[in-house]
Amino acid sequence: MQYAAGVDIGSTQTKAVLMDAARAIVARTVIPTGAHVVRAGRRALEAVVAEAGVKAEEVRCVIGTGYGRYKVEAGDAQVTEISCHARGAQFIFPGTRTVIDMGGQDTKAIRTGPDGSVLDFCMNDKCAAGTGRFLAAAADVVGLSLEGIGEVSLRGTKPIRLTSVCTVFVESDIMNYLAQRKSVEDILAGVHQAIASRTIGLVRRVGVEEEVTFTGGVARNIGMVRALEDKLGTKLNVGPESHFMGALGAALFAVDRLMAAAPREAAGVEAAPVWSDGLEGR
Amino acid sequence: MTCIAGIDIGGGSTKVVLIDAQRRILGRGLARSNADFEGVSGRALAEACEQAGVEPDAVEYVAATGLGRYSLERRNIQITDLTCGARGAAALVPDARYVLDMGAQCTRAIALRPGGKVKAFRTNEKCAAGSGGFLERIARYLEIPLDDVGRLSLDADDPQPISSVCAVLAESEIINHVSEGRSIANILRGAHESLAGRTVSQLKMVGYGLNGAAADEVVVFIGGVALQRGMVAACEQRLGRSLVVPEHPAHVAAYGAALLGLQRCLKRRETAHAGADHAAERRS
Amino acid sequence: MNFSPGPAITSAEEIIRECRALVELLPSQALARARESRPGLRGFGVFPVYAPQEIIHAAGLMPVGLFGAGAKLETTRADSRFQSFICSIARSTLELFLSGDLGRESGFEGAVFSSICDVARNLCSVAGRNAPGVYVEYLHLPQNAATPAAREYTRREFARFRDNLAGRVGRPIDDEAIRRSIALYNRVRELICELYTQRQERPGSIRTADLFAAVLAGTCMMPEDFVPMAEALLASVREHAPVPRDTVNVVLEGAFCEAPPLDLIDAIESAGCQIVEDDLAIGWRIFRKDVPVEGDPVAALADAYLAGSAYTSVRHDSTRPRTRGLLERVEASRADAVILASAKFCEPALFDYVLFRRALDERGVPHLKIEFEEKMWTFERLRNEIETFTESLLFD
Amino acid sequence: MPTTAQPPAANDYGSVVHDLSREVMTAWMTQLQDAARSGAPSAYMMVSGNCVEILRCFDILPVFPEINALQLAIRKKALPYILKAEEIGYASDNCAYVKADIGYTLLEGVGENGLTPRPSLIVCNFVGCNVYIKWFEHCAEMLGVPLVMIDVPFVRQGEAVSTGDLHYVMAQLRGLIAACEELTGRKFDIDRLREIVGYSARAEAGWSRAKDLCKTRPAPFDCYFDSINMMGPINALRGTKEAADFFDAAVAHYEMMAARGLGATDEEQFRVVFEGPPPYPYYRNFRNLFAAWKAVCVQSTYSTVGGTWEFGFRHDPDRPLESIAEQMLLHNLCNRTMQERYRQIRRYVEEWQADALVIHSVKSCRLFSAGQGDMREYFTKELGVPTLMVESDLEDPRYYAEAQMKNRIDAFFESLQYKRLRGSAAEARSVSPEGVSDAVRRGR
Ligand SMILES: Nc1ncnc2c1ncn2[C@@H]1O[C@H](COP(=O)(O)OP(=O)(O)O)[C@@H](O)[C@H]1O
Ligand SMILES: Nc1ncnc2c1ncn2[C@@H]1O[C@H](COP(=O)(O)OP(=O)(O)O)[C@@H](O)[C@H]1O
Ligand code: SF4
Ligand code: SF4
Ligand code: SF4
Repeated sequence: MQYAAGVDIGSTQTKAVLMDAARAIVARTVIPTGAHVVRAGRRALEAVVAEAGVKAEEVRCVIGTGYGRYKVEAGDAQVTEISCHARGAQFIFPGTRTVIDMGGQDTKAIRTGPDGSVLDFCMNDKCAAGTGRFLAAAADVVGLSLEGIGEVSLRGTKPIRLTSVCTVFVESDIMNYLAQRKSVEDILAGVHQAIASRTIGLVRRVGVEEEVTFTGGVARNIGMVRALEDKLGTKLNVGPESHFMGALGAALFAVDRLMAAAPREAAGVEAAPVWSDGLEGR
Repeated sequence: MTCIAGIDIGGGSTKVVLIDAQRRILGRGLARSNADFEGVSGRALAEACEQAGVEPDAVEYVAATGLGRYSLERRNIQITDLTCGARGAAALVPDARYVLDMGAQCTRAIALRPGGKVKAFRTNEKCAAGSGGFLERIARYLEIPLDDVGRLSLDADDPQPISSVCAVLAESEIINHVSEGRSIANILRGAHESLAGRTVSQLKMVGYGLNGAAADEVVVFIGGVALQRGMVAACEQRLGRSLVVPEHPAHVAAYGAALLGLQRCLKRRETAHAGADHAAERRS
Repeated sequence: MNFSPGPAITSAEEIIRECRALVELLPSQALARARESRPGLRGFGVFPVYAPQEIIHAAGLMPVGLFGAGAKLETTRADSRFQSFICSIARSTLELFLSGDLGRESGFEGAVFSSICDVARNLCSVAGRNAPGVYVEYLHLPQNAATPAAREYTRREFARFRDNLAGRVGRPIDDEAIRRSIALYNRVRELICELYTQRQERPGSIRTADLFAAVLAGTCMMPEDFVPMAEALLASVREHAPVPRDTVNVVLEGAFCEAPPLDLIDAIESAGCQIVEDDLAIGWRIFRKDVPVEGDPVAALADAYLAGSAYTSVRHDSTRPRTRGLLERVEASRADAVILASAKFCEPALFDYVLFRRALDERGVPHLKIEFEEKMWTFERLRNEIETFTESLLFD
Repeated sequence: MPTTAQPPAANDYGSVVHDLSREVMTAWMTQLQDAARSGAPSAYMMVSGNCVEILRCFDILPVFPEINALQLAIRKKALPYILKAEEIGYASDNCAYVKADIGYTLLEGVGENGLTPRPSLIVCNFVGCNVYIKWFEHCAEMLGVPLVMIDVPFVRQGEAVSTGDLHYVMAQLRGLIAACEELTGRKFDIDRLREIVGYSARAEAGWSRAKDLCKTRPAPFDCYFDSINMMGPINALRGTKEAADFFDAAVAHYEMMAARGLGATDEEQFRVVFEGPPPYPYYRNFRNLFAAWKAVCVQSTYSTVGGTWEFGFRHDPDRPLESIAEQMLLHNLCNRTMQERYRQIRRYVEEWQADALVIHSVKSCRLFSAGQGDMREYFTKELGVPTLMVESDLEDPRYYAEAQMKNRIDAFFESLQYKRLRGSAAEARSVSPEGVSDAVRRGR
């Protein structure tokens, strides 16, 4: 059997997806990126291979994506996570026209064509305010786990207003609110709404067209899903693959490549996309 | 015995200093700040009182400072941390002209008038990458105790600078440095130097070195970050001169608060006295 | 505040309450309010700082000051047009256009912008593009008062505005109407000026936030209605005995465009500063002396702008430098210090800080620089700085 | 010029014009240094829509603080000067061009280090940018040099200039002439001005022709990154014979390239239009991010801050003063509304046949950037032109984040590539949809 893999090294977590030539997901994994980016990429790949119980040589093509895409040792090629999230989202939810990807340190809005191509995209500017990391910091201060805050936020009735969505100042802000005896529920509701507002502003830039698919790690946060749905007035596509969408997209590109190369490989020709030949060797 | 408390409720930690009428320090207390400002101050105060050997109730006057100064029920007066830091530094280092105060979330540069009054000051911009909280995060990330940060940074031979002004993005840069196999010492020193660059600019904004760095422009470095020797060294290198770091730098603002509290307390007694005299006069 | 009881004074409270309510309204709502007594009245937006309101008024329109939309409006669409490093008034004003609040359906004929900064200028054309059918005018106010040609130029520019506006409303704007409007606005300016004087002379008689609310309210009501209201307010302020307090008297400088939240002004005063002079909404009280009501009224307005307008950070006149203007303002109000309060990202104000600071340092006038945003609603940091500033001036 | 007659050696085709440009610009710099020592009269002036011809008419050497700032940035030397300016009170949100120049003045001192002369006059040709006024006001105050203000009304009504505006500007130009007469003790000589203006017109014709050549495929030079080679001569040296000759030579060279089918890059893949100034502190780095995709800029708005000559305007020796005023008022990018700029870009996209628009939004320069989001909306949503918007700064190195920049640029070209491949796949019908895998790039 031939397999293809996508490895998405993000700022916070590294995701990998293994796929067979028929585009069926064979295995997937997520591990913390930590300080050793290269190692994270290697481990994530090893983990999916082990989980699927296939032989390493059977993995014929690996594509890296995410901020660490050039750090994927086994990577045959790199694609930005923007293209990958679009591709992945369209694969799982074929009706996707807009993708919202919220990761650890950035948020992206992508408008996609029916074929999963990227028509337009926008990212938050150089400030990391209002991203997944912000939620992690908020979780820290209120003493809850990252997994828990979404649920809790749904119980808030009077969401507080945050001064800023700066990740660094969120601590003192929240501390101030706790000192004023605001409930954790209301604080978290406020936190989620603040981020949602900011995100909506970004999404409007590319134009909101249904269906909207929510990807990235924050898609696991039910509070964020609801807050975005409220503001957008539409349901979001979210599924178990949401967090892996980038890696999944990369795996899909890897399968493409495998397929394109296959006939020529049989004829003994080096496998490489035609136009990218032109780029190398110069 | 007169016992005055200066309580500095900061974003990172709460510091207490007790003094007597002769401005002598009787005791110090420290507790990590959390949302319960009242409780934290109580604990820090208790520690200081134990050291001083006095009952918390015996404290005659409480001057509160720091971001939580308004939350303290028991305060007699609240004064900003800038005023207190300046006053405390000037009391400890009489010829001080400038004060650098680096705390968990805020870095302040202060120019002093003679006597320790604030002449000009500048706090860091909204972004938090220029303060101690950032260093704490790095330490946590690198899994080294905070106490060791300053010492380790001194061993650097090839500091790795951090260009981002955002604490979060700076963290990614650090991750990058780690993955490229840079030593912990070099990463820490890089962080210290980057911070020092920003801090020194702030100092210049309040007038330091405006007419060429004069020899008598003594700069005092206070706040919890002054405990990190690497940071002190980095600032000194930037400034091209040595800094004065008082003993217990984190407690300087609390000390300043206590001093100002003492002043007000004496004044209060005086006016109470004068008021009584006054009343007596009028009555007769 | 402890107002002593009395019928006139209760009405002062009422007036202030009324004004504070009025400034919380969006332009369309303020216009709707004015229409209650003047059915069919149409509005015309005036972006800070200065535009000849008299001409707009003479066209039968209500000039409405656009000082941002603060917390009244959630900016959702405008954020994608103006980046995060642009002042928020640009975004909130565009939002007003995008949401139709300044549109024809809401009763607005259009809006006028002037050459205060690059942001305002680009905003003018972006707003024009996104609000089709709305008349958007850009006035290039003279920046070179030193040349004799400026007079001719300014008169032409104001006349151009008059003609375009007349074409727009479909009837000529005659000189007599402009003269009447000038007389009315002369009275408006006189009243505001007198309120300012009273605030200086009778500390405690009116809080700056209230005064500012009254002035701002004047920018979103008909001047005919403002005059009696301001007269009543003035009468009550005059009755108030001065209550000197242990505060630092300051001039507030730099908030000539985007309006700071009223609560910020309160925060400044409660942190120990008494504001004795300011440049809030300066464009609406820009002439110290009356504009003549004889002769060619457009020429009179143009000449008044060139020769008799207050300095601001966006008016350039090498014969009357701003630093001198500020020092004179400090002297005239006998202030102890200056708070340079500029809107975040406001380049003109931020640039001026450098020269202001130099001039103030030379004269030994203490000063503090702060930045605000119309949407701001917590003032912890600023309070901290202002308190330190007052402590440094009050404590020994 | 003999240099251009020779065919280019492999890969040096970009550098021929670059070298020529450096030659003339260095000569000017040398003049500046001489003036710094000799005290020969010089005057500060702004680049955009300037009236350098009048200074030349009196042999007053023009000094452009903007070019000073630009050079500091491109040599990666700007930061210490920016910091110095921030120390005396400039805000982090102020234009960094100003800060770098003022910081330089404070730290190095003009007229002292022998590199830049102390100006005898500061001429603020206020064309478009309000920051100019502040900048030169500050310079005048700090240096104690008289300021001549030229207030150029913004063009508020489309393509027309009112006679009133024209008279206003001309009256002020006469004021400048009087100031120059007083400074140099020389009488104004209109024939001299005609001659100078004639040189300007010649250079402008060359400029315009060169830009026109970018309509060919492949474009012979990159109209964003390479156009600074031409911007120096056209803006700073306009009105000199040297500048006019430079353009003749440059055009001859580009014509030769176009005739031989030589392009700025080997295999031109994408043609883009650029809006906004470049990130000078990371000029090369930024350029490489586009070069990796073989993207060539065929037109740019930034190159027209001085003048939009490609649309036909020329200085006119028969109406020297009037045409100078017209140029300042109307025929430059800075003094026009956003909507006029949209129209300009639209013409670029259509007539120069570009695939996409790239907006580089710089924090410093609100003249360019305030409202660029709307431009993005207009081009993507109303015209369907793929548009990429990236942010950094033209002077302050602290605002450039390479990883993020690369990520956005790569994603943008991936999407263009993807669309293109799908388009051709659909056409050829021979490639299965899986052919999109070609949108994948191999490792670097
Ligand atoms: N189980 C979870 N529940 C809620 N949120 C989660 C969970 N796992 C991850 N997240 C959120 O996702 C973010 C990481 O998202 P990811 O897309 O992996 O980012 P990146 O690609 O930048 O590493 C975290 O910062 C966190 O906020
Ligand atoms: N023992 C220590 N060793 C090194 N650094 C320390 C130590 N204690 C505190 N710090 C530094 O000082 C900062 C807190 O300083 P502090 O002045 O107490 O702040 P605040 O007043 O804002 O609470 C911490 O963020 C940390 O960087
Ligand atoms: S520190 Fe906060 S405000 Fe600053 S860039 Fe980072 S997230 Fe944004
Ligand atoms: S706040 Fe300042 S920058 Fe913004 S529009 Fe007003 S004057 Fe211009
Ligand atoms: S704002 Fe732009 S045009 Fe104006 S001086 Fe700065 S860089 Fe130049």
